[in-house]
Amino acid sequence: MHDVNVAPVEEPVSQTLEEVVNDFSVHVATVNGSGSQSSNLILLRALFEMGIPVSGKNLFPSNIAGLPTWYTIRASKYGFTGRKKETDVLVAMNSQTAEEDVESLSPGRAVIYDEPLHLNDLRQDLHFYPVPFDKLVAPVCPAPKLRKLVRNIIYDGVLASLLGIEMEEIRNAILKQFKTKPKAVELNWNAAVAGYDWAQEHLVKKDPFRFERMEGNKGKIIIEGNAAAALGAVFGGVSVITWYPITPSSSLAESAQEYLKRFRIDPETGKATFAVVQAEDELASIGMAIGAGWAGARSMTTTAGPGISLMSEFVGLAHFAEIPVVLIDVQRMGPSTGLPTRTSQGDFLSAATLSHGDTLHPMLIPATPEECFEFTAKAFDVAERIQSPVFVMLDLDLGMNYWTADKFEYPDWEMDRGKVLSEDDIEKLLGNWGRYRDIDGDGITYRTIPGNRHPQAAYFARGTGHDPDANYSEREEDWIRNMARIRKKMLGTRRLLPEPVIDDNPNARFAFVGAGTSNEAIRESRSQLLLEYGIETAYCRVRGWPFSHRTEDFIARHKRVYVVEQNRDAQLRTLLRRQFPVIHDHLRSICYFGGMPLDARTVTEAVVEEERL
Amino acid sequence: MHDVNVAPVEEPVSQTLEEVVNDFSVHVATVNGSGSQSSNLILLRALFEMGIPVSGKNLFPSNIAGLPTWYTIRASKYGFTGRKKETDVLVAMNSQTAEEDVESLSPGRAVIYDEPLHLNDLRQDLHFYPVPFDKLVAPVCPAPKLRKLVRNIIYDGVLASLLGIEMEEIRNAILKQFKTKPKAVELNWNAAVAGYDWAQEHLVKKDPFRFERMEGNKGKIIIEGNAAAALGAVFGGVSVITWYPITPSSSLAESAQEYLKRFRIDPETGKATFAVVQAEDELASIGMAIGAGWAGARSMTTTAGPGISLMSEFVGLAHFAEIPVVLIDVQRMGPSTGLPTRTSQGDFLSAATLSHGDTLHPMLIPATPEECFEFTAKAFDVAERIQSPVFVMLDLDLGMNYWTADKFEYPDWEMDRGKVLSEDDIEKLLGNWGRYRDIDGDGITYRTIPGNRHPQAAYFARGTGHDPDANYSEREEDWIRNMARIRKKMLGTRRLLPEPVIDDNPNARFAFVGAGTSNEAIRESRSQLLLEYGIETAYCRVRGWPFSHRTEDFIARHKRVYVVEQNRDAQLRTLLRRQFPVIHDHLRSICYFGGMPLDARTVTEAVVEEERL
Amino acid sequence: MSATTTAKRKKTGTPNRIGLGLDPYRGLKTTLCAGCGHNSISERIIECFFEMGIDPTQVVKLSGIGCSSKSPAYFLSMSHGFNSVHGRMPAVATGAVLANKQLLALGVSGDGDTASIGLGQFVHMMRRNVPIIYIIEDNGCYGLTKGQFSATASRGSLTKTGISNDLAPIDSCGLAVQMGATFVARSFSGDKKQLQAILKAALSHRGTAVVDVVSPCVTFNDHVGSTKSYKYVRDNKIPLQSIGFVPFFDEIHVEEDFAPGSVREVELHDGSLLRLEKLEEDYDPTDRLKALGRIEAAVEQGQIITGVLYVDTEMPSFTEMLNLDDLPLAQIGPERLRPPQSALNEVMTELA
Amino acid sequence: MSATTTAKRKKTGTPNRIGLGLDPYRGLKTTLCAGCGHNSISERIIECFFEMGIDPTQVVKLSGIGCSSKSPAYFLSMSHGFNSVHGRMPAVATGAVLANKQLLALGVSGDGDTASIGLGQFVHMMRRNVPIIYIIEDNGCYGLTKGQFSATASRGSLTKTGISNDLAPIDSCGLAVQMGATFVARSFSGDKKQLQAILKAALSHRGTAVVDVVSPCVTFNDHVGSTKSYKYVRDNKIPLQSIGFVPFFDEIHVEEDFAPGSVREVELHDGSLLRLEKLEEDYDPTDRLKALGRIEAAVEQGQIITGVLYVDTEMPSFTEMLNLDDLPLAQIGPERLRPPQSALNEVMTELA
Ligand SMILES: Cc1ncc(C[n+]2csc(CCOP(=O)(O)OP(=O)(O)O)c2C)c(N)n1
Ligand SMILES: Cc1ncc(C[n+]2csc(CCOP(=O)(O)OP(=O)(O)O)c2C)c(N)n1
Ligand code: SF4
Ligand code: SF4
Ligand SMILES: [Mg+2]
Ligand SMILES: [Mg+2]
Repeated sequence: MHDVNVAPVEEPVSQTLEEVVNDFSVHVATVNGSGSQSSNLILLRALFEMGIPVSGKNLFPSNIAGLPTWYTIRASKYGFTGRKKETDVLVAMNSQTAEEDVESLSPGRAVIYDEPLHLNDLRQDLHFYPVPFDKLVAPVCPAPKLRKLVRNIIYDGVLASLLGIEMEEIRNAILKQFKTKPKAVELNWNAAVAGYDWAQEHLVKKDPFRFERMEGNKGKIIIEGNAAAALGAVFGGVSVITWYPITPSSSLAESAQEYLKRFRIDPETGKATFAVVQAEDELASIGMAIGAGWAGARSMTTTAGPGISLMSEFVGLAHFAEIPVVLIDVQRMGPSTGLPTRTSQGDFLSAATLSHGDTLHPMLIPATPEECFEFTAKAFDVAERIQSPVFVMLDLDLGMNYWTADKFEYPDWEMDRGKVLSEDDIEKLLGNWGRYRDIDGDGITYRTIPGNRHPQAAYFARGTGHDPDANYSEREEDWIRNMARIRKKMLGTRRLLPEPVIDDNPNARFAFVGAGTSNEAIRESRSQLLLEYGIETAYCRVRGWPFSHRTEDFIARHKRVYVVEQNRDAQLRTLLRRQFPVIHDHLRSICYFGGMPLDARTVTEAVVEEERL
Repeated sequence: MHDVNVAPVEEPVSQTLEEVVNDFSVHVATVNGSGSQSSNLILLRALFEMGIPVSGKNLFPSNIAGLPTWYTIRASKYGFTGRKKETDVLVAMNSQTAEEDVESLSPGRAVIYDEPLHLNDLRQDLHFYPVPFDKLVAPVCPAPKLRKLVRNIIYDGVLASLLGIEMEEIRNAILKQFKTKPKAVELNWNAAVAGYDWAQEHLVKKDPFRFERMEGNKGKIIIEGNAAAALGAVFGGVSVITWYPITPSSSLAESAQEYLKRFRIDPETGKATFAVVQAEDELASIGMAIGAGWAGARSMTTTAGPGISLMSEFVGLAHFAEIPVVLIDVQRMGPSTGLPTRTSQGDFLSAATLSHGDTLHPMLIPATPEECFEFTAKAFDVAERIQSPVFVMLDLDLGMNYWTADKFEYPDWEMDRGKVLSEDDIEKLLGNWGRYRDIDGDGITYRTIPGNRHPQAAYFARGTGHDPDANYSEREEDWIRNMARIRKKMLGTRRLLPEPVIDDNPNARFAFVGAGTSNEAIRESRSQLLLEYGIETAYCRVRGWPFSHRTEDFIARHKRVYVVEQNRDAQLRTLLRRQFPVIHDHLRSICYFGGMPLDARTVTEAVVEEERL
Repeated sequence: MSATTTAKRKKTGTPNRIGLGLDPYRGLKTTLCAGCGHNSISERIIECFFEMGIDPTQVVKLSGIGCSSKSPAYFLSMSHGFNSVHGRMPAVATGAVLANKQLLALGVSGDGDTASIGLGQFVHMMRRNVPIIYIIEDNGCYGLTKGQFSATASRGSLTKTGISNDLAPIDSCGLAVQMGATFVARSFSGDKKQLQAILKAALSHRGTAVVDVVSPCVTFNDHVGSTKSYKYVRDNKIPLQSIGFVPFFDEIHVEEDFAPGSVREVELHDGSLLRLEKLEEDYDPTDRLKALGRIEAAVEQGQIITGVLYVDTEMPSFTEMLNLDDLPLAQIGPERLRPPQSALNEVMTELA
Repeated sequence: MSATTTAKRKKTGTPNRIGLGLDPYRGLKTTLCAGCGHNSISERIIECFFEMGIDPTQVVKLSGIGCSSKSPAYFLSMSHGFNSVHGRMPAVATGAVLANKQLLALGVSGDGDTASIGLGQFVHMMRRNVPIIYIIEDNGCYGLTKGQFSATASRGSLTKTGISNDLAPIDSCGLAVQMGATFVARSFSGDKKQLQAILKAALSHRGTAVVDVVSPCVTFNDHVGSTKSYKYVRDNKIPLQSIGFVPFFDEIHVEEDFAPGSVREVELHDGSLLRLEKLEEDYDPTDRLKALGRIEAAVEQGQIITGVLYVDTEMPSFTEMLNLDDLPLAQIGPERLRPPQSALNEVMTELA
């Protein structure tokens, strides 16, 4: 059997008492709406400032307040910041899940918990630290309504004491978080100190987990992928953004709007070089983006699975009428409404050939914030170059979680506005222009932008059959010629897309192919395979579809290639097989579709089973 | 190169003067809206009644009146009633296209034309028959407004005289066509006779084409695929049809409504056992059909490509919430609005995995009116059995053109209403029921219908994650278990779908795979290959997706298998390769995407080139 | 204004007309925010269906997507439910009543669900007079996606992130009256007495009964007309703003004796004011033009008019127009669904 | 009623204000049916844009799908055109004017396109006051798909196939006034003088100008109110019915002096009657409530009220609300679209 569907696998129990420094996970269980996001971010930022490679993942329900939520922080001195499946340090603040959370731990782990929950009775093989949050919160927070919130900052202090997080950095993080609100800074700082002091006095360190300053974050930033993509749009020169709210993509549009307001409004006149429109639904948002792209704007829309489905008809129009538009799909778990707050890579297939009839839409697939920034900016160039919809495929894990990243490089390339004819250009062509005439032989034709004042500039865009001059045509030859040209154009697109990142290895026993956020898990799994099994592997991370020939060559070089992806039906492998049928039998599949950010252990276990290691 | 895209190829010129009996094509060029459809149908029916296997294809523009339109009749004593690419007898009534129509003929062909067009000057190598239609029409049609129409009946008479069509059958056909309108019968009959008499007197037969009574249509009917599918729905027990007008599917819903009115209204009370609703758009029509399916009706909707795209989100809901609904896609040429009146098989890929996330939707693919009838009726059984959307994939050629067919067999099977629990059933289960619990291990669970009076009957249908009891759940295990079960269910579906029709042949040099309306062309092409090249072939016509294992075995047996289909991107082959990667290299591709009904010569030429025959 | 504490779950007392206690009318525990107006509406539905002795097995509860659309899980546990897709519940509900015209369809939607993405379906449902009670839980924002504007947001209001709304709100009731709904009412989630009365009236209506219920979102929306006060109040009452923090509020209720014909100001959680005007007792809701006029006039005065605004009892419902069999379509057996052999023969003969 | 012959193409005469002849205002030869009201509307657009001296290169003409939506190919050949998807042209038009606020957007739609599938987009476009002249070529049916009912079909009318419509029509003008359109007018395709005047007025409006033009479909529709007469007339005038036969008709025109304040009956090709009521000259179109009332009253009297029904010149258009740069967004160069290196540095520092 070549296909493995990965169910969660338990890591082997480790009872070690040796110190574990800068290489463990902290898992905070709270109640949604209790404001724990602030305290978790403060934690994350403090660790970041201590120079420890770190990531934070929010495992939240589709709910506003009341349901259980978790935040999991992964620190790794080796720089593996994918999710760690195992929890090492649990902070149990939520009575609804506390028992289950504790039960799921491996022996030797640490539990900080709210004293009244009495979790220490549950197991003997863990290190328990009860904390009387209610008692601690009252003196530092006079307003009862806010205590629910302030309790959470207290655990930051407790963790600082227990794990060796520098209080100085906690303070800096609080300052950063509440910069404009001195009252809030004070309240939170007092709470953190209360937690810290109390823990120093009352808790005896028993567990092996400890943080220590290192130098891992020189020149780095912390950012969510959505904000990175938003910046990419802003620095990519977007001029029209249309969107409809949907998790997990809303924050992309919202932060783009904020950055645009900041950098793209003339401070003197107050006038904007952009428009951001919240549409009435996804049919309208894609329709507006297409209208704007047709009329010469750099336009984009952002959405998630249900929106992609609704946009299907319109995307076919843009493809066929050859209108540039960028679509960002921040993938969440489908089908249907599915799990709106869980991550997935389940839209590859639908995006690639969205809409009825023969269609192809290029995809750019970033795996890091840097790539979110760069690829989003580039997507506009690709879209305007090929005059077609272009997808940027993020996912919830990448988009909504905080990642450390290198500072983004200012885009040094010139914007490519594609084959656009000015009044003068038309004049020079002496009437020898047709909107859909393939003059250059690359399938890409020249367009004019409405408003062009040349009397011959106008053409008629349509979703119906047309001849090279954009006249309505039902002629068989016109149709075939046009469709063949469009295919040629689309296949040529691969040269414009980011090349795969290949880590080849002559000693590789087998290879991995992955895309997007599977990257962290694959990287770490390769290290696990090497350290634990002595097995070397190769790795090709694809970053664009249609795939590059380099990907084909890579697969051809390796007899067993595991395609790792986060969906049920091996969608990435399906696309690989479709494009490279000849090497189809090299491709195996590791599919995880549980909605959590993929972790390395899951990949390793699956490979170990397949390879019978 | 394995992929061949077929552009129209000219047939070798044949200058024969030998008689050609019952094996040629008649091509009528008229103006849209001139009512020529009636005269063409009369022609078709007369030939049918003469016992000659015959088909008629309407090549019409997306227009109501004024643009050129063609009607092409294929008669074949061998029973090959696919389109013949070559025109043998041209009736040139349309001045806009007459010259081009004449230019495209091979030598030796016959042209009946409207005298003032003076077409006989154009070429020397054709047989021309000028007819003074205006002069002939005036005496038989006093109302000038109607003369445009009546002219067309005159060519029926002329053709009867020239080609040996029996006037008696012309009369019968007129009677059938205008049964309730004696005035119309008289007018038309007089016109036909006028044409016949004039031709008898003035035209000298020079061409070799002739019709002759035979016995080819015993027990046969003439019908469009849409009407056949409509009857299938009626006799399949449909109770709710929702639709939105779109070519080429509208006539399916409209004739279903007519048949339902006739057979499913109580003559005494006037009350109906069905509802047909013209929705405000496709989002609404699929939504209504889903609501009806959920609440226990046998529901269906019918549409074409643009509608399929719009239905995408809703189809994902029905798939995931597991609601039976039948979708009929009468495929037309896409992408986008494309060529609304041209045929295609371009929606296979979009239908098969419509909507975001991991989805699968079974398809039934009829090739004949008999199968339109049977498969549509069966589709309800499949949908209710697997509680999921099921697609019936027609196309414009099948749906809107007239085909000869065997009389339909009354459905002798019992309706399968699937796993539905009554009040009693629930009682017996002693609370041991959950909407999504897989009791039988086939992935198909038991459902209750709203209105069930048992206090435990209710469940909550939703597009979000749920546990086996239909409670909202975001748990990883629940999600994985549910999705794995749904896949199991869907893959099991293939056993419920029509098996492929296989014509195996131990001497086959290579094989064909096809589906739907490619059938006629493939059948005839096999005969051409045998007669003209002495080559034997095998053939497997798939009729359902996911494909049967028999299809896999067939492909495995043949090293070179040409997958013939009517789209650009080899969609059927893509699905075959996806399901059977191991034999992917057996599969080659012949894709025609010009929008005409596929003809045999196009297939043969493509194969001949590929095989270097 | 008077805010009482959250309506407590009543103890199951004496059974109702059809012998059921309150329990089958309840649902799961709500997962909406404390103080959300939607919860009050759920309570009213529970009470009203219980008191009217509706058979819950003959009810279907349908919704789109949103906080409001989640609420059918929190009442009528013995009724089949369908949480469908965003904005397109009207079509699903239409299909359901076609399949079984005996079902009592209860639709619950949000203002985003109805007036933004779902506007087309909403209008066409009304035009068909589909038999359904269609409740809009109207908070002027998208609660579930964190507070963006819906099409009923008042002009000039601000989101939490400081974006202001330049567009005029759609008045769902005005639209409903114009587009052919045959029962149109508006109420406030906190007005127990009136909302109950309206729901009961809607229960006895045969066609589409649109009930627009102003239902404040305590977490995201500075409600109708509150533009000026919002920031001020927020900044002063809550000393810090923290990502993802949802303060706990009690549900708002107005006094039981808020009299017909009077205007009442209700203070919302953020300190903004809502001006409710209750229709006078002798208001004639059968005059379509007057109803329209009255609604528009209220808008101009910055008031929210409540009560039963319009009723037309003459117009047949959609299932009546279709002249359906007495038996629900879903319950008709194969023998009547499949015409006899003779019918097929008849057609075959015609086509031969 | 008076039907004159089809308006002949005028010869290119003296050039207009901007020095252009009539030719650039013309389009391709129509492929609509002879006698189709849509053709008359195209003629009026040609004349009006010529006479007003509009620069056709600065016009974009947009449409959905339908016979009506085809018509932009038949006028203004020097303008960019976009024949988009069914019912969703408003979004495309909105995007286009965002990209270039200097463009004059002319939208042409059908009643099916606007009131059936496109209703939601139509409403939201009006709510935003998107600057566009939005013409509805209203024939109460789906011409292009062969005569099924649209949502503006009058109750009780029949299709060619004998199906009757049980639903009340949507009055697009009433809806428009209610949903915030700032210019709402109705005319008849055959009323040259009035339609021209209305189009000219619409040209000087800044926001959404909805112009609903009753435009009979000669091939499929037994028009508004014609229920009784249709079958009778058809059966008597045309002795036979043949699949796909479209008889030739002349376009209908009413006399030029059809006076304001009067009612005129127009006989359609099938013999049915249309009752047009022209607004009196002193009608005040700035009163929203009165406009609504007047529209509703006409409906009740079975009349179609024509003229400029409502105008609001105060409301800023959507592109004004967004406070866009003086240069159209589409024309802003890379140097202003991409913020400087310093901006990125700033953000990076914050995030570090
Ligand atoms: C097609 C689609 N688009 C977007 C969303 C995201 N979404 C979920 S709920 C919602 C808005 C709900 O607002 P409303 O109907 O007013 O309900 P409320 O939460 O305010 O009660 C949106 C936009 C979705 N689920 N589906
Ligand atoms: C998504 C989609 N559904 C259906 C159709 C088929 N269709 C084409 S035109 C039309 C109706 C047009 O009616 P209307 O807008 O009134 O224009 P008219 O032809 O009457 O001028 C329909 C349903 C389509 N093109 N696209
Ligand atoms: S976010 Fe608003 S609408 Fe949603 S549950 Fe909370 S208060 Fe109610
Ligand atoms: S079918 Fe009707 S709407 Fe279409 S072109 Fe003909 S007359 Fe006009
Ligand atoms: Mg809301
Ligand atoms: Mg129309």
